[in-house]
Amino acid sequence: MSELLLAPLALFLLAGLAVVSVVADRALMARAAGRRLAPAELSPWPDVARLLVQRRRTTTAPDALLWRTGGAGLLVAAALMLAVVPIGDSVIADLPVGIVWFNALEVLLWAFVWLVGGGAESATALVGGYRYLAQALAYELPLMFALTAPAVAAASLDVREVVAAQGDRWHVVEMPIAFAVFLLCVAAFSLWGPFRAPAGSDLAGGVFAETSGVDRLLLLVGQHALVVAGAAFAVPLFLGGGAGPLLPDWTWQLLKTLAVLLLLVVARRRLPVLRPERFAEVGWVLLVPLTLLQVLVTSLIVLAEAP
Amino acid sequence: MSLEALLVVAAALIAIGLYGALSQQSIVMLMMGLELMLNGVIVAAASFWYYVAPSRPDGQVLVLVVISAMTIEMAMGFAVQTAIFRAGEVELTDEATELSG
Amino acid sequence: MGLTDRLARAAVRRPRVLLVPVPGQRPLRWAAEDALDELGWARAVSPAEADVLLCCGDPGRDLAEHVAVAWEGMPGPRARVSVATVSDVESALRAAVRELADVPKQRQDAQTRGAARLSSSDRGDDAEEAHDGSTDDAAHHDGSPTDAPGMDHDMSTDDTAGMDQDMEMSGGGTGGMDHDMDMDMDMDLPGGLVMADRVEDRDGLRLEGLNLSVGPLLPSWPAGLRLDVLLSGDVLTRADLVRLDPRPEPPAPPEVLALDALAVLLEAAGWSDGALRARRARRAGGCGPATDDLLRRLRRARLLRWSLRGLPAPGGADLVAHLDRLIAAVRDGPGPPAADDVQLAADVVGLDLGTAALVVAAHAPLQPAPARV
Amino acid sequence: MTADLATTVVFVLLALVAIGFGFLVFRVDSMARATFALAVSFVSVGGILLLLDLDYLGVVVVVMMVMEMAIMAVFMIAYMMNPAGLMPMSMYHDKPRAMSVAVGTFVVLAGGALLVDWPERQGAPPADVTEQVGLGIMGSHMLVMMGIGAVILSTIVSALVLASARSRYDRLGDDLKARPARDPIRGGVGP
Repeated sequence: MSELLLAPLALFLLAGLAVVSVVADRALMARAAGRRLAPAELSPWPDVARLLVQRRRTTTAPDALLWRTGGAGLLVAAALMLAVVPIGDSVIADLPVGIVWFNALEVLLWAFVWLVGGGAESATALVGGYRYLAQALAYELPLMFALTAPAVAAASLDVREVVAAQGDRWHVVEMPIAFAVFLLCVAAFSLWGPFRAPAGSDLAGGVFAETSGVDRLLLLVGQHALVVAGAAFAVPLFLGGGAGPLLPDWTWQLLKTLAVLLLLVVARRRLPVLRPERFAEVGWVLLVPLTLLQVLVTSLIVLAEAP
Repeated sequence: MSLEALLVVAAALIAIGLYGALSQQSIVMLMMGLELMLNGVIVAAASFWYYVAPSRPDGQVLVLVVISAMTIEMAMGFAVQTAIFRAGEVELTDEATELSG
Repeated sequence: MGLTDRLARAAVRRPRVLLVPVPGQRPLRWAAEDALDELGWARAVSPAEADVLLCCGDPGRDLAEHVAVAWEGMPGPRARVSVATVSDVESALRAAVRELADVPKQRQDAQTRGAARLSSSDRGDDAEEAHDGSTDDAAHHDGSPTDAPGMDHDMSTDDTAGMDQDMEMSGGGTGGMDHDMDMDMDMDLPGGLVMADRVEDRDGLRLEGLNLSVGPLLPSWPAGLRLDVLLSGDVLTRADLVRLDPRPEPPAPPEVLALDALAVLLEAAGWSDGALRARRARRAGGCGPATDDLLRRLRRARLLRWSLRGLPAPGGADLVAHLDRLIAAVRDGPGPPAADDVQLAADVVGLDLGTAALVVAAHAPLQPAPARV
Repeated sequence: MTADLATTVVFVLLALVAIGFGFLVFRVDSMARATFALAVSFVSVGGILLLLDLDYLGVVVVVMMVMEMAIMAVFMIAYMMNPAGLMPMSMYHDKPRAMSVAVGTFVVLAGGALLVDWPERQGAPPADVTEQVGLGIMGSHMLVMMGIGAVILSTIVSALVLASARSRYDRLGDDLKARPARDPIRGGVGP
């Protein structure tokens, strides 16, 4: 496939999958409410239109520059994460250190979300920003180790090499902990489901509290894009990329991405919010040793299978 | 791009960092100055690696060492700041005078 | 025209509604929540995302001031409706949608607001507030459209006029950024606010306190309850509880009350699906498959219990015990305990803002003990 | 030659951003902006490293430094009298002298950079630069990294000791037998 076509295609898929996540979410919500599913009800279009029509709002003395930067940052980070995900044989940005690249963008989110919260100069949004960082400190090391495991197994930081190294046996088989922790971290860095405390309703929306209109739309699109990007990244890392019988590579990859995405959507509806101050202890006391153990096991497997 | 150009950039970063470290009253701002100086050191180390001895890992290792030094400086800086803040609500360098004669 | 038109029509298909629960009007809140659930409309968690402000009853004078602040904080297009009886809810929502879709009216609203804001920046006053007739000096009413949702506070403002206004209101103990004044550069803080000292948090760090009024328009928040707190970072170091316009709630069957308490608690714990199911069960009157399903899910909810355990609950014990008590009450146990405001105000000190909101939510649908009314 | 030109343009841009935002750190009047100006400066330096074929180190600089800046922003808000960037910030002492020392340093360093006759380039970068540093720290330079590891461990310990007001006696009682521990936040792992 031509490299030129790849970027628009990726953006198109990003948008499509984001819509799918919204539709699935609304369908689950309608089921919980005991309503019949109507197509009109599933469409995200009324919500988008509502935010497009709504006026932008500001606070008494926002640091508008920082606030807007943060707002746009989520979507930008998600798009850049996708740039290192191989689609079929090709990849938009052929970076030899794709895995670290993903990690770096995730860390940029710390700054962006903090800016969204802090830039508004409002107490609730600021507390939301604190929470995001507190949560980030708790999941960052487990995420790093979860990313290390597939890199160790493939002896490369290049995402394409990681796909190639898996062959028939997907990484998820030998590193289930890393896979689970990775998904958990995807939810956490996208303020999703059990990790949406920084934007929680107990803080009247937390980091999102002061935004309205297109600003909020940009944030919500960015948030969904992040979930999609995380799901898309999990596939080459743990689920064998495009590997699969009969169907062509890209179909398998799309299907797997969709499956991971739906898993995240179901988790969002089924699980309560994990209180960040409690999750901190879980992150440090439980997840760090577990992921370290995972890396150790992976290394031993690599050594055992070395020719 | 050349070694000289990169070294001038590094020198500029170090000089600005020094200015910040010397002129700022707040402990946190002082640390930002130090960080900026180390930032310049990273540029210098990387450019020496690239333009002088790219076949040896020394330059790269030096960059890693500097990054570690920055994080250590940061962690200790915040710890010390927390400790003296706890002791006396001090957050300006001029107020931390326990050791002055 | 085509696209604009379609955009405008789609925009009002699923508006977000900010519910204002009014003390003594619990049936109206239930009716409004049920109507929203049936329509599939989401409730707004802050004025910033709200299109419709729905008052469940006639707010008293104190609550009305908070409603006015929230109304100012809504970005627009916006509509404000109020219901007096349970049967009014649907027609009120329809009226709100009509008002939202009324483009000329919304445009005019935006223009008058813009004008008011322009003049208010000179006078440090707000036209909208002024003609709302709020004269209570002690209450905090910075009517700027910019306040945090449901929480009145002034983080900052450059113009001295605005700060003067804060100063005269700081007697009420609300709003106003508190600054420590022992450093020179703080001295020219505009307006000379009344300062709180640095306050000691649970780690023994003396950071600067921030006075903040939390509620009463937060989601899962008791009708008309306001907490005036002193925040250190995000930890509450002092809390005063205020009941605005308290009025006794009409009686209801204990199992329905318990389901309502569950719905509010689950919403606050961030399990909106569970809350949705609890409201369904409440609508069904506490029996039938919806209730069985909810109770089954609640017994299995290990993560929820992990999140709730060890937190103070009404009537002693922790929130997990409270949850179990509510589950039992749905079947045949005694009804939920009474809220104890003094205990609640003491319980939330030392918690962070979010956890405090959870603890408050556990009290939300409970009647305050008679002595406090 | 176009590739060379593009590289030069990108380098000049990154260098200007790194230096410009570095200077802004001490010029802007809000702490939030100062912190994030520094973050932008670091990200540009990461970009310069990418130009030098140091893919891994370039991205790692971004990872480490943005993280640090985010944490720093929290500390600034906590410890400075300016909880939300509300007051204009200006806290200098000895500004003129600091400036002259800084300018002097720059003249000396930059002069040295331009005047010294730097050695010729020896060898070429390997195909896999990341592998080189990996083998370096696990082989010839292992001692360095082991030293850093020890330093980091002692940093963690001493920083916690310095910053925390509580000791194990506060947690577990005078006879260290209190269970569960008396923590301000309880109930994450264990009872």
